[in-house]
Amino acid sequence: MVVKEELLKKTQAYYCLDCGKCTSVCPISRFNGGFSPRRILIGSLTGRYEETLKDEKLYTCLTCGLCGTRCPSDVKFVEFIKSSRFEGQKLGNLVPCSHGGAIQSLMRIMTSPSLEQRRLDWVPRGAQVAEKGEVAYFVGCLPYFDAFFTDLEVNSLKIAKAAMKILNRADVEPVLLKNERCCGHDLLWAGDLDNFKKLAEHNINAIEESGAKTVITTCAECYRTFKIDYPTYIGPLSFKVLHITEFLIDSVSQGKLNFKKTRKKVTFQDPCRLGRHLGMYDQPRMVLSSVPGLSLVEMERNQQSAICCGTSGWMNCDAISKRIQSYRLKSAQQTGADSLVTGCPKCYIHFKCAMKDPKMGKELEIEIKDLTSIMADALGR
Amino acid sequence: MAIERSESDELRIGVFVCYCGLNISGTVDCEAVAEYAQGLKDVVAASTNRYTCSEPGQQEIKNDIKEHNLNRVVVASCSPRMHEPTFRVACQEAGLNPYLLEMVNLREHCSWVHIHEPEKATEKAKDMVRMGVSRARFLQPQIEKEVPVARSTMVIGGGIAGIQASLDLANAGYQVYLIEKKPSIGGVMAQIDKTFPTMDCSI
Amino acid sequence: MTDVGRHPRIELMTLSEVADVQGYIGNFRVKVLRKARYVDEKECTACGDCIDICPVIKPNEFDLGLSTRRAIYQPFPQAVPAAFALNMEECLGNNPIACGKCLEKCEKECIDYDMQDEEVEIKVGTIIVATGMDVYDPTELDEFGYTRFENVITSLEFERLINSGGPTEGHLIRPTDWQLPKRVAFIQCIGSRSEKRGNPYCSNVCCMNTIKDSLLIKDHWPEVEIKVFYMDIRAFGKGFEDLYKRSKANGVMYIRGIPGDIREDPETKNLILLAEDSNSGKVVEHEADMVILSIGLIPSAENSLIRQLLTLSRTSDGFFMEAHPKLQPVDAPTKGVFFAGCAESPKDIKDSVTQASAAASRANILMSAGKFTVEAITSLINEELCKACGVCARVCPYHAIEFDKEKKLPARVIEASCAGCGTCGAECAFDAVIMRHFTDQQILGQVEAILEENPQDKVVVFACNWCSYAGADFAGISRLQYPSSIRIIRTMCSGRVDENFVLHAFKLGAPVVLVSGCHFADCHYINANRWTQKRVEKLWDKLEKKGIRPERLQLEWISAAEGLKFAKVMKEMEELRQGVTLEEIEYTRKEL
Amino acid sequence: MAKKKKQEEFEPKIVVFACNWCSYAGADTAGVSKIQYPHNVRLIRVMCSGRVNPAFVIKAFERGADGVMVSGCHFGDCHYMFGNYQAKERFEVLKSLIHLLGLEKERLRLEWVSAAEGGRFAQVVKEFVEDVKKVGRSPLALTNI
Amino acid sequence: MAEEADFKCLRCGHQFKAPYSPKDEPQERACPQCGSNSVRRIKEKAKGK
Repeated sequence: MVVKEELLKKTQAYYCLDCGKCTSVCPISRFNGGFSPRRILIGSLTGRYEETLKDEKLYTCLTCGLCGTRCPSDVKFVEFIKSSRFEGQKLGNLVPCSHGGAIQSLMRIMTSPSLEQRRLDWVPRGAQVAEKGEVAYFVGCLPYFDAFFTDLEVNSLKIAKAAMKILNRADVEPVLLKNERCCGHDLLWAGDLDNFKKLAEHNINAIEESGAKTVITTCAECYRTFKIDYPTYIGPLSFKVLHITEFLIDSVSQGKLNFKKTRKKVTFQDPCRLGRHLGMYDQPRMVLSSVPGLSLVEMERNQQSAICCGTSGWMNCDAISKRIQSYRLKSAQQTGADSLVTGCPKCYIHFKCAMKDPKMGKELEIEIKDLTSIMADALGR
Repeated sequence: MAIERSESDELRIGVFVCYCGLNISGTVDCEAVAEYAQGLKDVVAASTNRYTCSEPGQQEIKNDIKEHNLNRVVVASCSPRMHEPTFRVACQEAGLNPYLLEMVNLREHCSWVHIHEPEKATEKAKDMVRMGVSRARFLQPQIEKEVPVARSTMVIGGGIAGIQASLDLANAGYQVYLIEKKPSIGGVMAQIDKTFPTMDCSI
Repeated sequence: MTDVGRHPRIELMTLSEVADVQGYIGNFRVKVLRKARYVDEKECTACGDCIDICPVIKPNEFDLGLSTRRAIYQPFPQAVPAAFALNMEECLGNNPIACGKCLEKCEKECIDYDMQDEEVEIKVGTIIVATGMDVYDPTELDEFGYTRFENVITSLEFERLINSGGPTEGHLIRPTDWQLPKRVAFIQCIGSRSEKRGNPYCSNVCCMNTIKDSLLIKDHWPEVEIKVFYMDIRAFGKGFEDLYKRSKANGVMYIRGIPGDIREDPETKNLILLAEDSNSGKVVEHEADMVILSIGLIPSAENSLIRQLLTLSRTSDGFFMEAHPKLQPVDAPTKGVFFAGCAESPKDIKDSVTQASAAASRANILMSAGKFTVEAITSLINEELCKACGVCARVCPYHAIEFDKEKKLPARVIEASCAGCGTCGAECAFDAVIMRHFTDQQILGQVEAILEENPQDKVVVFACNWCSYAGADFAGISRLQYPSSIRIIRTMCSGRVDENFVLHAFKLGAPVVLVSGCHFADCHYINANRWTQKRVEKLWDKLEKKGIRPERLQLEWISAAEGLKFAKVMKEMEELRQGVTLEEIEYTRKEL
Repeated sequence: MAKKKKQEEFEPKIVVFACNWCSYAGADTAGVSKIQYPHNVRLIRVMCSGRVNPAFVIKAFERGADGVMVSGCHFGDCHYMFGNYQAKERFEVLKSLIHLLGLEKERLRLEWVSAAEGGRFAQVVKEFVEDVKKVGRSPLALTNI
Repeated sequence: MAEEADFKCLRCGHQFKAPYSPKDEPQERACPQCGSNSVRRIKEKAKGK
C-alpha cells in the first residue's frame, strides 16, 4: 500500500532526511527500543504503509509532538499518525484501548442523541450558574473520570469546582451544559472520525443553543479539540474558545481577581496539547506568576522539550507508560518543588495513578495539583 | 498612437512554421497552419520546415527574404527565449533589421501543452500565427546603441573571492577599487585554520 | 592578501561602505563612505606601543570573543593594511578629560582623534559583488544548548581554538576547564537542510570542514575520540573522498543520526548526546567532553543594501540570483555587475576563487572591448503628445526619465539607463510614451488577432517575459497539459500592460483576461510589478462601476520555475471562462 | 399514547454475566429443573463475577442492551475467595456511570445466585425483565439500531 | 496594532482579513484558501452600498 499523496503533502513526510532526531527524543523510544518514529515513517514511505497501518505501534505513539520540535524538515509526524489511524479504522484495526475500552465505549454512548445525562450533580450549592448567557464553561469528562477512577481517588471534579469559583469571583455566571458530550478528542486520536464528528456536532449545537459566545475549558485536550479539530473537521465555530489560563490572564489584568500571598514552590508539567500542539507555554506560567510569592521552578525538560505524561487517548497504557511517568515524577521531585502543577486533567490522573503503584509509588510521591485548582485555592478576598 | 507606418512601406510578411521534428508536428498539423498563414493579409510566403533552427532551416529564411523581398519575418517554432537570437542573426545576415522578426511559440505554448487535443491545438496554432502576423505588421527596425565601458572596476567585499577578483583584474591592467567594511581584508577565510582538501594554511 | 596591499593598481578602501550607485553598465558612479580609522594608515607601522597602554578591553571579534583586544587594535597579525584602527565608540580619548594615552605614546604621531568620515566618488565600468556570507547562529536550536552549555561551540569557534594564531595558540582546550577534551563530538547540518529552523539548503562546506577538523585533531592528539553525527556526508570534490577516507582510517567514528537532545552533566560539564544510529535503529547515549556544531552559511547581512543599490534580486535561499543558473552563473541580472564567492551561493575556497577569476574574466571581456551594446527595447517620448505631467518619471524604477517639474518641458528618456519594462508606457495617460518593440499597436494587434474569431472561447493572458512567460515555457517543457483556450501575449514586464489593452480585450468580447507577472521579490525591473497591481486594482473598480464582474480580470504572480502553477492557473482561467455568459460579453461590448 | 403501545410490544434485550461456579450453575439447575424464565436474557459465562470488567457492561449498553445483570456467588462462597467483593466494588462504579449517563438504575443489577438456587435464578431474571420492561427501550438501543 | 482590511478573492470568492494600511507599499497577496493572487480589497464605501 502506498502512502496517499494527500497525506504526504499535508504532513511533508517525504521531506524526511532520515536523521533520527525524532527517535532520539521520543519518550517511547527511550524506554522501548523497538519504537522509532523515523522507522515508522521511512517504512511507510518505502512501500510498507500497509504494515504501518496494521502494526500496533501505530497506536503506541503518544502524539505528544516532541519529535516535531526537533525535526529539521518540519515533518508533521503527529498529523501523519492521526490520519493513518483514520485509515487503520477503515481497515477495522483493533485499537489497543486501556481499561478494556470502557472509556471509548462511554464516549460512543454519548453519540446517542436521546441521552439525557445527569452530569451536573457536582455543582456546588452556592455556585452561580446561568441557564443562558454569553459564557459557557465546558466541563468535559471530569464527572465520568471521578466515577470511573474511584479507586485512584482522583477527585478531578475539584478542577470543575475550582473553575466555578474563579468564574464566579470574576463576576461571570457561566452556562453549564446539561447535555454536553465528551469533546471527542480520544475517539479522534483513536481514528474514529465518524463518532468524533457526532460528538462535535452535539457539542456545537448545545453551545449554540445556549447562546454562549465564549466557551471556557479547563482541559488541554478539549481546548485543542475545539480550537483545531472542530474547525478542521466540522467548520468554523460561531463562538470563541478560551482556555482557563487565558481567562485568568484577562481577569487578572483587568483587576477582577487577586490572590493571597503564598510561599509555595511549584513546577509545571506542560501538557502536549496545550504546549506543543498550540504553543501555549507562557500563558500558564504567567498565570502562576500572578500569585504573589509563588515561585516556579522548571524541570530539566520543560516547555518545548517537556516530556509527556505517558499515555494518550486512553490507549496503550503499559509498562512503558509507567516508566515515562516515573521518570517525569522524578524530574519533578528533583526540582525541589512542593507540588507538581498540571495543566491537563489527564496528566493529573496519569500521575496520580503512577503514584498508586504498590512498588514504586512511595518513591514517586509529590503533591499534584491542577492549575485551575491551585489558582482557585490562591484566590484572595 | 505614435509612429504610423508610412503608406508606401508595403508589407511583405514571410511565415515559417517549424515541425521541430515531432515536437510540434506530432500534435499540430503544421501544413494546415502554413496554409492558413498563406491566406492571411500581407503574408506573401508561408512554408514549413523540419528544423527551422538548423543551418538549412535558417538558410531557407534567408533565401525567402531575398526571393520574396520580405520585410517582416514570423517564425512559428519554439520560445523566443530559446531561439530569438538565432533567427535575429539570420534576418540580419539576409539584410533585414533583426527587430523585424516575430516569434510564435508553438512548441512550449501549444503542442507540448495540448498533446491530447491535436485538432484544438491546430486551431490554437492558427490563432497564434495570426497574432504573430498581426504584431509583425507593426514591427519597426530598432538600432542597438553602444556605450563606452570605463576601464576600472569596483570589488565589494575583501574576502577570498574579492581578493582573487581584484588581483586578477589589477594584473590585467585595470584600476581596481576594493571596498571592505572591516579594518582588514581577509573575511571569514582568514579566521579558518587549515583548509581542505590540501590541509594548508588559509592566509 | 599582502599582494592586494601593495598592488599599484588596487586601491584598498577598508572601513568603507558603498553608499550610492548611479549610472549604468560601463559608467557607474559610486559613492563610497570611508569611515575614519583614527590612525594614519600609511604612517602606522603596527609597532604595538599604543596597544600596551590602551586601558579599554573588549572582546575580539576576530576570535569570536574567545580573546580580548583593546580599543586601538589590529584585527589579527596578518591584517592588511597592516595598520591599527581605533574604535572611537569604545575609546576614552574622545572625551577631553579622559585618556589620550595612545596619542602620547605614538612616536610617529599617526593617531588623530579628529579624523572624519569622508565620502569618495569613484567611476567604474564594472562591479564585482563579493560580499561573502555570514555563519548561522545556532542559539535558536535550543536542543543543542549552544549558549546554555559552555562546552558546546560552533565550528568557527573551533577554528579559532585550533589556530596557532588564535587565543590558545593552537592548543585545543574545552572552555570550562581549559583541558584537552578526550572525547569530541561534531554535529553536522546545523542550520542547514532544515525547513523549520535554519535554512533549507545544504551549506556545501560543512561536511568537508568537519572532516578537515577531525584530521587536525587526530594529527595533534591521536588519542582524542571523535564522533561525527551526520545525515549524509557530501564529499564530492576533487580529493575530498580521499580526505574522508583518511579521517575514517584515523579512527574518527561517523554515526549516521543527528542527536535530538543534549544534556549537560552539571558536575563534570560533560555533554550527553542522545542519538538514534539510523543504521542500527538503536537510540544510544554518547558522552562527550566537547560538542562542535557544524554550522551552515547564510547570506551576508550586507546583501540587502547592495541589492537595492544595484537592483539585484535574490533566490529563495536569500543569496543573489544570477542571470542564468547554468549559462551565466557569474553574471548579475544587472548588466556590468558580476558575482564572486559566497554572495551568490555557499561555496568553499576553491570554488570561490574559481568564481572570482571567472567574474574577473567576465568583467575583463567588457572592459577590454571598451564598449557595450545596450538594450534596443527602450522607451521614447513623443514630445508633441507629452503634457509634462511627470507620471512616467515617477513610476520609472530606474530613474531613467528626466523630468523638470518647474520648467514643464516634455520628459526625456536616458536610453542607457532604461531597461525597457514599459511601465511608463502603461501609465502615460496621453499615449505619449512609445515603447520600442512593444508598442501599443503591436500589442493591440495581437489582442485583435486573438478575438477576431469566436472571442467567447478564448482567454487572453498577458505574461511578462522573465517570469510568467518563462513559467509557461516551463509548463511546456514539463508537458503539463492545460486547456487550449489560452492565448498568451508576451510583454517584457507585467508593468507594460496598459489599462487600454485590458479594456480593449473586453470590448472585443474576451470573456476572461489574466495579467501575470513575477512575484514581488523577483521583478526583473526592480519593482515595476507594484504598478501592475495598482493598475489591476483600479481596473477592478472601473469594471465594477460599469456593471462588469471584476472577476473576469484576473491577476497572478507566476515565476519562471512555477510551470505547475502556470498550468493550474490556466485550468482555473478556463473554468472562469466557462462561467461567463454570452449575455455578459454582449453587455460588456456595449458598455465599453 | 405511543409510548405505552410500544411498551406492550417491547421485548427487552438483556445481557447476564454469570460466574461459572455459582450463577451459571444456578442457571443450569433452573434448566435441569425445567423452571421457566423469560427468553430475553443472554447469558455470558465468566469464571468469576470479579472478571466482569466495567468495560464489558458499558460495551453491552453501547451496543444497545436494555439491561445488564452481573451475577456471582454469595459472599463467602466465592470460588476465588474475594472475586465477588471486587465485583461489588466495580458495580458501584458502574452504578455511578449509569447514573451520569442518565440511564435508569433499573437497567443494571447485581445478584448473588448460588449453584443450588435454580428457582432463585429464574425469579431474579423474571423480576429484572419486568423492571426493564417498565423503563422501556434503552435510548442507546433506539439510536444504535 | 496593525490595521486590517477585508479582502475578497476573485477566484474562489473567499473573504478574509489581512493587515493593510494605505500608507504601505503594495504587497504581494494570496488568498489563504485557493492561493490565487487575484485578491481585491473591499473598500468601506462598497460595503455601505
